[in-house]
Amino acid sequence: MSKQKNPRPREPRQAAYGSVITLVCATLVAVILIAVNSASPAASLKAFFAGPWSSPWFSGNTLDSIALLLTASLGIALAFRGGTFNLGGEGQIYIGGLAASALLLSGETFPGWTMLIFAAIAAMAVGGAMGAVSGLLKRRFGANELITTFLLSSALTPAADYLITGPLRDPSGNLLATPRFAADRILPHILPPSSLSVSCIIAAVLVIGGHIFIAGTGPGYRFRIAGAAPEFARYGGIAAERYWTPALFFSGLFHGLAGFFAVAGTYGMGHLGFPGGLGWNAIAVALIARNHPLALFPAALIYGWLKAGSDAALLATGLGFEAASFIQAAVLILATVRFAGFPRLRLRRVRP
Amino acid sequence: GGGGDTGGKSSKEISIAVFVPGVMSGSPIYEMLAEGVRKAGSEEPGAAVTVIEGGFNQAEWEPKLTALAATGSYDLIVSSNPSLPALASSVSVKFPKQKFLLLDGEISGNPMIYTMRYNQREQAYVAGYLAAMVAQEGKTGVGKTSRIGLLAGQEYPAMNTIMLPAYLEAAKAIDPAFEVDFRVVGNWYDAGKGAELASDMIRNKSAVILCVAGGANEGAVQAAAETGAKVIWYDTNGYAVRPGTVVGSAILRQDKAAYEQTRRFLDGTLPFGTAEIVGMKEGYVDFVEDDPNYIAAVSPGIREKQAALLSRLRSGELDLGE
Amino acid sequence: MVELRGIQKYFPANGVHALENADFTLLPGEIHALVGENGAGKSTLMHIMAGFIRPSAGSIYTDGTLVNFPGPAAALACGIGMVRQHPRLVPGFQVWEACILGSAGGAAGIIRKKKMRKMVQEVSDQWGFDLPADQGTDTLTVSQRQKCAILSLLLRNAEYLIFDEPTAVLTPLETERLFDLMGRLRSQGKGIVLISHKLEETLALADRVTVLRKGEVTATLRADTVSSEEISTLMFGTDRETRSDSTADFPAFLPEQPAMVHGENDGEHEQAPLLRVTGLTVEISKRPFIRSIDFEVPRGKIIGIAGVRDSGLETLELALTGFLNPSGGTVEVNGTRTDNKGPRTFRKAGAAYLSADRTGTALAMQLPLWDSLIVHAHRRAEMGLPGHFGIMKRSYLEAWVQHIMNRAQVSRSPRNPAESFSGGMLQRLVLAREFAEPVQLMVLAEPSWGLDTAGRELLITRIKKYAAGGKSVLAFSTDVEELIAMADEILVLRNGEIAARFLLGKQELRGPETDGASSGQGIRELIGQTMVGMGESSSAPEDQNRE
Amino acid sequence: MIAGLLTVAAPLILASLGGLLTELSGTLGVFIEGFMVLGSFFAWIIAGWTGSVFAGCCITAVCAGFVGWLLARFVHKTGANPFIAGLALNLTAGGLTDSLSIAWFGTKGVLRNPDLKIPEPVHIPLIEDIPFIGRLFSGQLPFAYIALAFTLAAALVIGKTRLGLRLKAAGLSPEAAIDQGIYPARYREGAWAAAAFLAALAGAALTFRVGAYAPGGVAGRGWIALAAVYLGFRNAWGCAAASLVFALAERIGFIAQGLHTIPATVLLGLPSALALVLFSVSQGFSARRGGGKKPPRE
Ligand SMILES: Nc1ncnc2c1ncn2[C@@H]1O[C@H](COP(=O)(O)OP(=O)(O)OP(=O)(O)O)[C@@H](O)[C@H]1O
Ligand SMILES: Nc1ncnc2c1ncn2[C@@H]1O[C@H](COP(=O)(O)OP(=O)(O)OP(=O)(O)O)[C@@H](O)[C@H]1O
Ligand SMILES: [Mg+2]
Ligand SMILES: [Mg+2]
Repeated sequence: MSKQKNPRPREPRQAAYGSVITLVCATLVAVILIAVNSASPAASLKAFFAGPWSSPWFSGNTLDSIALLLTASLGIALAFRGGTFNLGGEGQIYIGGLAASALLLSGETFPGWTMLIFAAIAAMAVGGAMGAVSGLLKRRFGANELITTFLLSSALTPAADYLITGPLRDPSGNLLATPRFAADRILPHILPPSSLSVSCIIAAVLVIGGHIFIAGTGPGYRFRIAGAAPEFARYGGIAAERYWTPALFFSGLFHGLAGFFAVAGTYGMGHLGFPGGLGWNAIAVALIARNHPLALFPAALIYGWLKAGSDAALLATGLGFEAASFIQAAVLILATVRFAGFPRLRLRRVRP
Repeated sequence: GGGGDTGGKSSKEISIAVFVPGVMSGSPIYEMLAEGVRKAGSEEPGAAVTVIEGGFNQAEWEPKLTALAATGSYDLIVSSNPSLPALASSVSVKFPKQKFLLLDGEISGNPMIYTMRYNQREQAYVAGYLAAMVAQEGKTGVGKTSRIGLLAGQEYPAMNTIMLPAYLEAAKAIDPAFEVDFRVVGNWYDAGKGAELASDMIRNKSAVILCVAGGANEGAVQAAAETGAKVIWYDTNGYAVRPGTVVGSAILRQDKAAYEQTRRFLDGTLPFGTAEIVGMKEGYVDFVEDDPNYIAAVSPGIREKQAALLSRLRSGELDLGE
Repeated sequence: MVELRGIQKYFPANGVHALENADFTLLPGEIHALVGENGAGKSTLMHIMAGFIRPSAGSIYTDGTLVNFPGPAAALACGIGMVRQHPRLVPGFQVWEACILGSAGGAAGIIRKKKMRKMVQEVSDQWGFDLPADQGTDTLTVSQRQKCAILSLLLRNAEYLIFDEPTAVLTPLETERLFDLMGRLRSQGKGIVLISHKLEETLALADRVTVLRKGEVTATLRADTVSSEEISTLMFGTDRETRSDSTADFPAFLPEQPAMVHGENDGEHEQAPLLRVTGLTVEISKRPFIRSIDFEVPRGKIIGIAGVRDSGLETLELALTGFLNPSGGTVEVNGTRTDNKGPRTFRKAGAAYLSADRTGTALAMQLPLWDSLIVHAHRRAEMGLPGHFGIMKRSYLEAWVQHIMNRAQVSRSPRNPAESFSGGMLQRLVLAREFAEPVQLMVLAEPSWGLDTAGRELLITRIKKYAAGGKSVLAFSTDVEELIAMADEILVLRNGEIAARFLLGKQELRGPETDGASSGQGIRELIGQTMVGMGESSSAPEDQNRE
Repeated sequence: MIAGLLTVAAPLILASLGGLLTELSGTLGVFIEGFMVLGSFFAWIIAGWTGSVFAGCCITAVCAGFVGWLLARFVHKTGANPFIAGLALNLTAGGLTDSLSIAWFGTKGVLRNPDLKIPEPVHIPLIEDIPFIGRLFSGQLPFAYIALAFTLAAALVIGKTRLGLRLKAAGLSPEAAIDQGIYPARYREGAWAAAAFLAALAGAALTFRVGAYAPGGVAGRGWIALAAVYLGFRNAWGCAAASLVFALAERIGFIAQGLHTIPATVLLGLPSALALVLFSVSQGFSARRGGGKKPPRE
């Protein structure tokens, strides 16, 4: 009996087939939509698929956006595995990034790298605190975190808008943004002049760490059991409700970190509304990856590629925003379709 | 500044990109921009115009602009926003061969960038002048007040440092007792909020509201129409939006500017490296006073005084500064 | 008449052929027993008949016409309804709502609350169910849940009713009542399927019996012509040695088990009881559920606690094991106070516990079985040291799970979700999991729930062996026979108090009511009577009606 | 302070009723925002074509309901994630309205139609004269009354009919519902259809309140409506009350802007902050009220 060679779970393999089919379908849909919408389909298609990787500069930018997606979606996936849902990611990224910006702009005379570390900690603390508040509200009052994370974000976002357009704004420029950070207070870049910075390495390490935590550690086991089967967890001496706040805290923490990466790595300053939907896209990525940390890599890669691709097509051939949103919608919805479920439908046709 | 170097190009293929920092929907300013450039392009055989939207996220503008320059396929990038010159000059460092034509902003000395800035002080001033007169006259649904409103989509530098002060200054020129109720929608599209905010301003006795809130203006007009208050349109001619309620239109001739400057580029006469500032005197900022709706809605006394102001500005007799 | 012909069922997810060419016929006005060992496919066959799942091949006929059940609604429309082993009721609903939920009639029909409630209550009373129509489904006991499910079928006039192991957790009296109900339904011309592992009583009731073995029907017989031995042979075949107790003990690679030696080498603790309960009282919303209970579980003994519905059995179980904070009294495990400290402390003090709620609590049904099996062991697999960040030792867990699977004699990949295992397999697995824990005190609720006769015998020998090794077992059960078969002492719980103690050591009985010894059968009756309060002359059973 | 509040709240009420139905059926109505966008566009267009606001609203809402049903079916059949499907619909709604606007009117901007007769406030003779109530209930746009009517209808359907009972069952425990011969998917599809219908109506209410179609005018109200579902204790009248609370909070924010003491931009967060506090506190109270009843297990 023990000769059985470490039987692998079936589900992931089916999910993998499903993902491949999904990818093919999504690509097809994207091709069709571009062909229909573009004046010069060939050029658009080329821009769409190859654009994101057409030069070191483009590749760097694409990879950088993928790193941001990875970091934030790790936050979403963790929240989910711990039995909670974080809808406030957008605001956590924003406010975390803002906190980092404030530190990076401060007149302190510490060396640049210390300031970067402080800023990262500040961003994570602020984001984490926002998540933890929702966690505590859930635990203390039973307030649904779906709503509190969202409301907390939307309550604080205008204040952040105010800070960026007011006190923190660069008065010498016309942009609604903070001044550019000093050169030694920007994350080291990997592929200059693109925006790719060391954040991509950190993000990858964190995601792998997240996987090891979930799949290989005791606390991780308790964390995911508390999220997936709270009654059973309690039976096993794991108090499920104790994991809500940490789950949301870490979720907020990773969003804050994504905000830090964005300001200190990607942009070098804090713009008004810089997350620009990153939080929402991270939810999509996490759901595509079915909240499995390692699956975040392909999911973020595909998602980031498609997004960069539609931007590239937009720039190269003036493919409208509308078309881009169609493509994204199509990819999004297809990405979660469970093609692995189709055999079930086929079985039904068996003669009774 | 030079400019003769594009002269020989007119027979070859020329492609122009219009970079819209934002989205086209609900933004007449950008529609006019695209329209002006397209018109110029259509007159030129072999010229192609592509319009590209940059979206609302300002953080993405620079990368997108850079990407646009990086394609190397556009002879000229046209755009319009006060923040663009700074972005363009940083792109210019990486892609020194890219030419820019930027409206509504200012930078000089970069041989690849031509800018043309509008005198928004004048634009806001003529609006405030009329608003104060209409409010003072008291024929609105609000009655006689010394309060006028300004509804903005967002707070931004030009709004806080140029338009709002000029608007107030003009009102105070009518009567020093005037004050301005300044409100912010928070975005450029929430018409429902626009209506609510305008209602509240009207309840607070603002008789006339200057609307600079994009699509959210629609709500403000509706709220004003319901209560008999008045609004002043900004950037485009808005009398037809709601005849009788819209009592003034302080406009920008962005289409004209875009057309003319693109034309100059195509003719090879655009003076890159220079920055022009244009206002009523040059005819790029204006107030529409020949519209029948204006004549019907505003009493002759006020129109006369407004016309006097306008003619002093147009002739350059009155200089408000920038 | 419902006919299943040539039914096959293949589960592609785990590659199991649960049914191969099974035929089954249910006539109106008969009680048809369906028996077979654990995992034989009984539940699967009946799920197909009730439309819960679709067969891979085969056909279903009702009254001679071919039908196709895409879902339970279609089966219900043909008058076929099933009471699951663990009836699933809508949480947060009241009984009457849960009962009329699926009843025929327009979906848009207006519901008049009072009228409906009264109607449900009337039907419930008419069948002798003790089921308040306005009670919340969350607070129902297991037998009440079952009744609720039956009631909803009766309300929609189901002609064919399927019962999946309904008697597994019923007290003798409740079983009697249920059988009586089935008899009445039969006399109304309804067809009934009864799945059960209790062969004797089933044969006594049923008209016909069908035996399933490894997915195939081995025989369909008239119930009065066969004995339970013959049926047993048909069920298990003759190769019964495969089910003998595996003597494999903890593999050598398991670490020394310090957790299990709580006080073992400690001379002074040697004689102290493993569990001591003093003055335990539980009140919920000011209502007493447990009233000042005292008892002890000495080393090497098996103590059974029996009780009927509302006796507080479940409450006591929860309060003992730390899932419920008692309002008074103490619980000591191995000399450590564990009350008010949660389930973890209870376990840490050296006790294991198997809850009665298999599907909801003791297992994570949706997750791979693996996750359920390592719920206790994973803490030992953690390398614990700060430097290791709590990383678990994989090889230890693999071996541990394999060990549990071997002990439970389930040979299927533990990566499959728990819900794809049959009821009896799951029971064996959770039992094996708890028995593998290095502890001295085992608290079991309904230990033989869902086990077939062979499994039951095996369990009893195992428990006895376990106690013989100096460890103790505390078993909660509504099944008196099971307790009599294994326990040294039985406590009978009634109205939240211990109404009687029976010492069974040497087939002799000493209780407060009777001092004389009596025969085995006598004990059973006596305990049964004590449970419902008939043997007692003085205090009449308190009114248990919930307000 | 309360004049016209019901009109302002009407779109929120309608949308949150939709949110309530999907919530009861067991999913989060992410797609409500998208259907509001579609409703605000098509109601305006179709009203323009037919010359009748009523026809515009009806046709739009019914079509939206059908699309909502299709979407639910798609999600159910393919096992797609309902949350993502909702996000996708929201994206599509934005893209579609823009594309069609360009195709039909040559602009992505504001669409006006001076020929269309916009609904006028309705004054109810007797109620108008009651001091507080009169200002709250009279002089509102028809949509306010429609929203109230739908609230009543929803409350009746959910609380008093077998349909409502089954809907709740489908959401609370799909397994238990299946055992009773109820297909939760069907109820979910119905709920999505109804929610799409209501959301489209809510979008229409927004457009006609403004008197023109302004792209982007929905501006996140779909999400606020979802928050209102919880703030309203997952109850139809609660949804209406919560929507009113949101409208009131927003109005308080606007009034505060008029005082010019706190920066206007900061005040834009006030409604959300107020809602957050109210929500947490109310949930806390309800948890305490229901606390004792919790059974030892489950
Ligand atoms: N959903 C499922 N997926 C995969 N396999 C299943 C599923 N349900 C049942 N099986 C398998 O089918 C076989 C028959 O199971 P079934 O539940 O019918 O047994 P049973 O006769 O009811 O046994 P028990 O007496 O233990 O309840 C078992 O091997 C079981 O593991
Ligand atoms: N927290 C609670 N609130 C209200 N009623 C409860 C609560 N807990 C249990 N009950 C009810 O109190 C009664 C006694 O509960 P208990 O679970 O102790 O009975 P039991 O002896 O386990 O019965 P059975 O053996 O039939 O399951 C039951 O009717 C149960 O529904
Ligand atoms: Mg079974
Ligand atoms: Mg019980």
